[in-house]
Amino acid sequence: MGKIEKDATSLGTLKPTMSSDLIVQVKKGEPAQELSYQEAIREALREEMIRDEKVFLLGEDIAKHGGAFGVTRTLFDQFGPERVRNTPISENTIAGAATGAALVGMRPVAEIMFVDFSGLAMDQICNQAAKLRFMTGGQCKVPWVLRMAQGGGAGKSTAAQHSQSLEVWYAQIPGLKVVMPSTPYDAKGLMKAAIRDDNPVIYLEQKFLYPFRGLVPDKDYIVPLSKCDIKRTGSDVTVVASGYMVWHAMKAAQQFESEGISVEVVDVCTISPLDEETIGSSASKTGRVVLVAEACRSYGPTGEWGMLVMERAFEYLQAPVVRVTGRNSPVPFADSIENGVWPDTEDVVKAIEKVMSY
Amino acid sequence: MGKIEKDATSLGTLKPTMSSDLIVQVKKGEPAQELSYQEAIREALREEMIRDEKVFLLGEDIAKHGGAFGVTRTLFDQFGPERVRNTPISENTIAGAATGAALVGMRPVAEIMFVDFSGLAMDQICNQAAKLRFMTGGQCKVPWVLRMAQGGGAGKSTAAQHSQSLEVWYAQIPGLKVVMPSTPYDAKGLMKAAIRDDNPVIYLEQKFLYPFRGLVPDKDYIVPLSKCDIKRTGSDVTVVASGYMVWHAMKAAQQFESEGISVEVVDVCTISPLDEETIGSSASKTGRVVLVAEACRSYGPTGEWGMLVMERAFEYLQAPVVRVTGRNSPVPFADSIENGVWPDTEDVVKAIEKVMSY
Amino acid sequence: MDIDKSTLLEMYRRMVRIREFELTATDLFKRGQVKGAIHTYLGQEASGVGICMALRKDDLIAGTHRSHGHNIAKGANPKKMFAEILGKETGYCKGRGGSMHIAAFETGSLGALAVVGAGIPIAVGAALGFKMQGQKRVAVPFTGDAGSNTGNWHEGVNMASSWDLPVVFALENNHYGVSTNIKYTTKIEDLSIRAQSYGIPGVRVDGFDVIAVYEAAVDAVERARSGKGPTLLVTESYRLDGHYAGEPQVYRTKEEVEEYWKKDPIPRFRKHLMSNNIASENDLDGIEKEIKKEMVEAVKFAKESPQPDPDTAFDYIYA
Amino acid sequence: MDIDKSTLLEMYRRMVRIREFELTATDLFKRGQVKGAIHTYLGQEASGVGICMALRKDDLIAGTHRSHGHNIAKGANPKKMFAEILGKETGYCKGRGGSMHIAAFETGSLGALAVVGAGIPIAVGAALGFKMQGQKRVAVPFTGDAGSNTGNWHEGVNMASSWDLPVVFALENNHYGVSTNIKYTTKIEDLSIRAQSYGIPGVRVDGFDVIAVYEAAVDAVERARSGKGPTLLVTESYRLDGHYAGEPQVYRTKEEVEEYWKKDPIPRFRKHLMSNNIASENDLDGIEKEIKKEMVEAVKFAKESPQPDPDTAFDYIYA
Ligand SMILES: Cc1ncc(C[n+]2csc(CCOP(=O)(O)OP(=O)(O)O)c2C)c(N)n1
Ligand SMILES: Cc1ncc(C[n+]2csc(CCOP(=O)(O)OP(=O)(O)O)c2C)c(N)n1
Ligand SMILES: [Mg+2]
Ligand SMILES: [Mg+2]
Repeated sequence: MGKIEKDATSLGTLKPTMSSDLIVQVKKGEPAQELSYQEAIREALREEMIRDEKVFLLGEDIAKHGGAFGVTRTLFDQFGPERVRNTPISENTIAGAATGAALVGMRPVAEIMFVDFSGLAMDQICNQAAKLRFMTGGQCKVPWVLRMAQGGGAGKSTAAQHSQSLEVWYAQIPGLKVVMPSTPYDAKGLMKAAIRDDNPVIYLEQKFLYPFRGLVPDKDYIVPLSKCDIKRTGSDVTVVASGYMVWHAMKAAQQFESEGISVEVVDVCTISPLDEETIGSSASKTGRVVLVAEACRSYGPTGEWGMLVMERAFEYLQAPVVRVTGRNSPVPFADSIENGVWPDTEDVVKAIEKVMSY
Repeated sequence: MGKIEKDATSLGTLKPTMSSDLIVQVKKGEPAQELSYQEAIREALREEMIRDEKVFLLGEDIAKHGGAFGVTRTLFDQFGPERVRNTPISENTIAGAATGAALVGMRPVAEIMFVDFSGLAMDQICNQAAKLRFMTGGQCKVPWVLRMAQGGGAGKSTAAQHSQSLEVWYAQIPGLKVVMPSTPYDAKGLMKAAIRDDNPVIYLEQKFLYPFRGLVPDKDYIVPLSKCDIKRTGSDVTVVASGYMVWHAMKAAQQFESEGISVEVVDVCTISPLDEETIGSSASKTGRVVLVAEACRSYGPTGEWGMLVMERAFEYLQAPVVRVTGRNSPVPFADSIENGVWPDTEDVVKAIEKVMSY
Repeated sequence: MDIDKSTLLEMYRRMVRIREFELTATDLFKRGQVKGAIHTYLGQEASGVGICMALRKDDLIAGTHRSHGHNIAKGANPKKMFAEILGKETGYCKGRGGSMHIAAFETGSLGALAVVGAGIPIAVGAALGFKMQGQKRVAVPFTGDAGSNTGNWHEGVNMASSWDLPVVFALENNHYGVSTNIKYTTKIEDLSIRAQSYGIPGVRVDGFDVIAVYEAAVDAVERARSGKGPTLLVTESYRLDGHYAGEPQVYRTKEEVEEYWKKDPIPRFRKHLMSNNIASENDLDGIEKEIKKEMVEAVKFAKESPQPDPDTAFDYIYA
Repeated sequence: MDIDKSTLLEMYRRMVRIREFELTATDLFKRGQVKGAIHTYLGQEASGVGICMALRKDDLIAGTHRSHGHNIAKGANPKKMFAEILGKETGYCKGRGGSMHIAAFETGSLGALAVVGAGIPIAVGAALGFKMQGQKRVAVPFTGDAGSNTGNWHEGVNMASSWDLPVVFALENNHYGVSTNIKYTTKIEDLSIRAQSYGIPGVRVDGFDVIAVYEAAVDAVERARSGKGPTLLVTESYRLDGHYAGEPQVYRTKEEVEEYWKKDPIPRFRKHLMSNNIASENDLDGIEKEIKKEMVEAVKFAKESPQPDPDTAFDYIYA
């Protein structure tokens, strides 16, 4: 099975839309290989399953079929049906069963195919898993990871029930950690950190990013949870973004280089708990801030980030913070109106121009 | 059955903790009667059920029992089992059945006892009801109201699974309207507007407010959806709040009167779609803003409100916006730690002092 | 049961229309002209047609991700369907929904819902609405075998049964949920047993046999319409294509699939019509030719139709 | 089944402990000393005790909003329970949970979950964990009659059965979900029929008869422990108190409740123990006295214990 086949998703073979040179996270000379985002997730799962026999996977069609996007492909052959478990279509029970197994010593990595379907599982995720440790006064812990594909993409239109970005549903709930990797490097490192973490971690995979490739170190490493990552340092303007939006931010940043405008890009790779410090200092340093998120505008993640800038960097602000977000709309099917539902590089460029010219 | 018994809730008889004089919404001489918040909801339901035979209620134990908080008490006797329907414990199906009935011409008012349980119904609410009109290209509409009790209160500790404020889950989803009345006047007027509206409306009842009393006009009236309501005009500082928090804001405002500080209180009685205009103008006018919400701080509603002030009033701001919110924690049971989990008047006072002294 | 000739021929017509629609759609898909996935109904034509032909136009069906067939069975127009799956303003949903969300209220299809099980509570609610308004209409939510493992399914059947609502729960056992054979996720083989949990009749029929399906559906619909409450109707057939067009099917053998092609409901029904002198080979060939022409025209219509105007992007979010 | 004397006496002790705990808690509640609601287990003691006595200490139960009885039946200490329902740092959950969330991992109670049905998936997952780790432990989620209408219940029983997990699904039919008699929300009277939907045994026993419950539970637990998969065990009893202490019960008659008091499982078991010469009146009086003393001490302990230190408000949110 060749590389390209591994990268095929259930909804067609995808091609990355940006150059991987935009983000380099491996030092020159460090032993590394190029992996796609989805391969990076897969390798993290594989390595953790080898390292710790308590780690296992459960979800719909993750076994032979490899999941809707092929992320778990080959793992069933390697680890067998006990540790790579197909479940019935029962999202709430998948999440709840992960909790139960975690309570008795396992370290489950559950999958809900699309974050959209997690509306069925919010009770087990947000009311049970997130709160069990607290409600029992620390008698237990719930070390699981819940993988969900989110956002637009998948190469093709998937319309209103397969395209949402819902990180805020989870970020609003104390007790959960929420991560959203933007690169193969982060995808692997955050997955390893998530699996080793003793809390329930919501791991949001970006459909747009599955085919994106990048260098990933050969060595065992983690990307710590709870930190933002500065993907590019700059001094004139801060762009705060997460997931696929980081790439638009990076591309926009690159375009401003020639104009002598230095853009810092802060990747909110852990959405919650939020690393307020990094966002606050960057904003204080540059005094100009753009926020980018794929989720719907109203009550989306940019609200929190913007308020945070207000709290931590108000006196340094030289312009009002500008945000670039998904449209306040269900995601439509037709191209003509799907185009424009999510931010693109040009939107970020315009926003940077706006804060620079204030 | 006397007034006091009507006001008893399933979790004990409640007493309001603030004077109803703080908010007066009925003009002198206008025919009106004093109702509690829960009576106001009930009378709205009653009047709408009389006005339109398509209006009916469904939910768990709403019939003879009158619901967990007695809101629907007496309606079963008046309208009978067809129009006041006890359901099985099936939250997702309650929401979905409301949608189906709405699609064929009924105007259901469904109840999910506590907003906390709506984690079980998010799919039908957010993926189906909210999107059906859009996904079908306008072939249908979904005119329902979903009542849910939210927040702390109920007179007593109800701990982590009966005390949350989750308006953001719904406010993030286009296609839904989300309202959160703070007074008996608004409770009645918003309920009537919600029932007559052709969209799915999430109607969040504040447990803390059930026993609060206030004047409600005798005449038929509605409070329009999609507007913030200025509960008190002022010129020095704007406090944006919703639900029970409005009362803390009003009390705090009153305390500043003697000091010659004029506080404007903007009640976000419709959380979504958000009336950006009213918040923006008030913030521009006063240049100082405090945001108050009972929900958890991170990724709660104050983020959106704060970002909005940033977008609409940045150049008028004389101090960074300050927010007062629920603690980032599941709600604990014991008094000693439950106290302090939600904002109180003193917290609002301190926040006002902070923005005034910047 | 005596079924009149025109009904039988209409059944055949709709089965062929579904078949041709799916083959044409697959062809378009493979040539990259359809965005998004399509989930075809190949092999299940007799199930949808047998059930929907037992319904009146004003009865309502609720669909799934795999509902091209349900819509056509209920009378939908292939033009507006192709327009929809190509994302055109002339589509049933004005291009907002696409293949997974085709609704056609004008023919009694309240929508294809792509979250498995989601149509059930909605259909139950519609039936409640019918009952409360004294309308003698029936609601039919379709679910797959795998869909019957969802919480929605249990809650919906229970609610409908406890209120004696006019619902026929159509459970189409095509033996797979994506890649997973139902035997791995459900311990029982005969899913109609589940009706007993709700005190309603459970009926299981050969889903390759349109007449058997139709007869069982007529009974169930009659029961519902007369106020006696819901029925669980299980049709046994097979998903002859992958989960979606182009899906590699690594989880089953070619032989298994070929075995099932032998049960193809269309030649079987064709034979029945001929051997019972209901129609001649010529008649049936005529129908097929007519449908093929319909498809060509429908695709042409769809292709020539405009996409939604970007200025209308915010339409239909709120009423 | 031959049950040894010490087991029988321990059953009696636990039943009386539950009864006294609930009466004491109700009394405290009525005097305004308990914050929050309490949902008592009066009338259902034989059900919880019969089931939990069939378990090993390292087997796990998952509770509901009504789980004082389940916890005590599984061996919980009334001191730590009273401390919990008074919101004290010495409570099982350090005052974070209260009456509706008592967990006692030390005795094999993974927690009372106040969202109806929520314990089911969790118990199923625990059983999966047992199986994967080769531990011969069993998980028992308790649900009420009304809880068996939730989607959670269907999904959980289905998953456990398809994986042959060591679960005993305890379904306690006390005939009410808050104010609603189960006959209004479920069409069938014998809920154990629902087992057939999952190809597992369904057993229905008199939930007022602790020995009948125990015997059925022993079989079900043995089946689970030996890898044969889950059982649905329905116990039929009655909720003798309101939904919560002080609840007005406008939906049922005093007569109905009084009729059921005649079936009170405690005097019945007492009579059985005496008439079979397993214990004398004196022995049993002794147990009751002992338990009453235990309650007085437990309440004293709870009252004298401190509330959580406000500085610890952020503890236990994250591990
Ligand atoms: C709640 C939910 N979970 C998962 C999916 C992904 N998914 C789409 S179709 C499908 C299988 C459905 O199988 P079945 O109900 O038998 O219907 P069929 O595809 O065979 O028609 C799955 C898992 C979904 N759409 N919704
Ligand atoms: C999902 C959910 N819906 C509603 C409630 C409110 N509620 C608490 S207990 C209860 C009735 C439960 O009845 P049953 O399952 O029979 O248990 P019992 O109270 O009789 O022990 C309800 C509706 C809840 N806690 N969770
Ligand atoms: Mg199937
Ligand atoms: Mg009960």
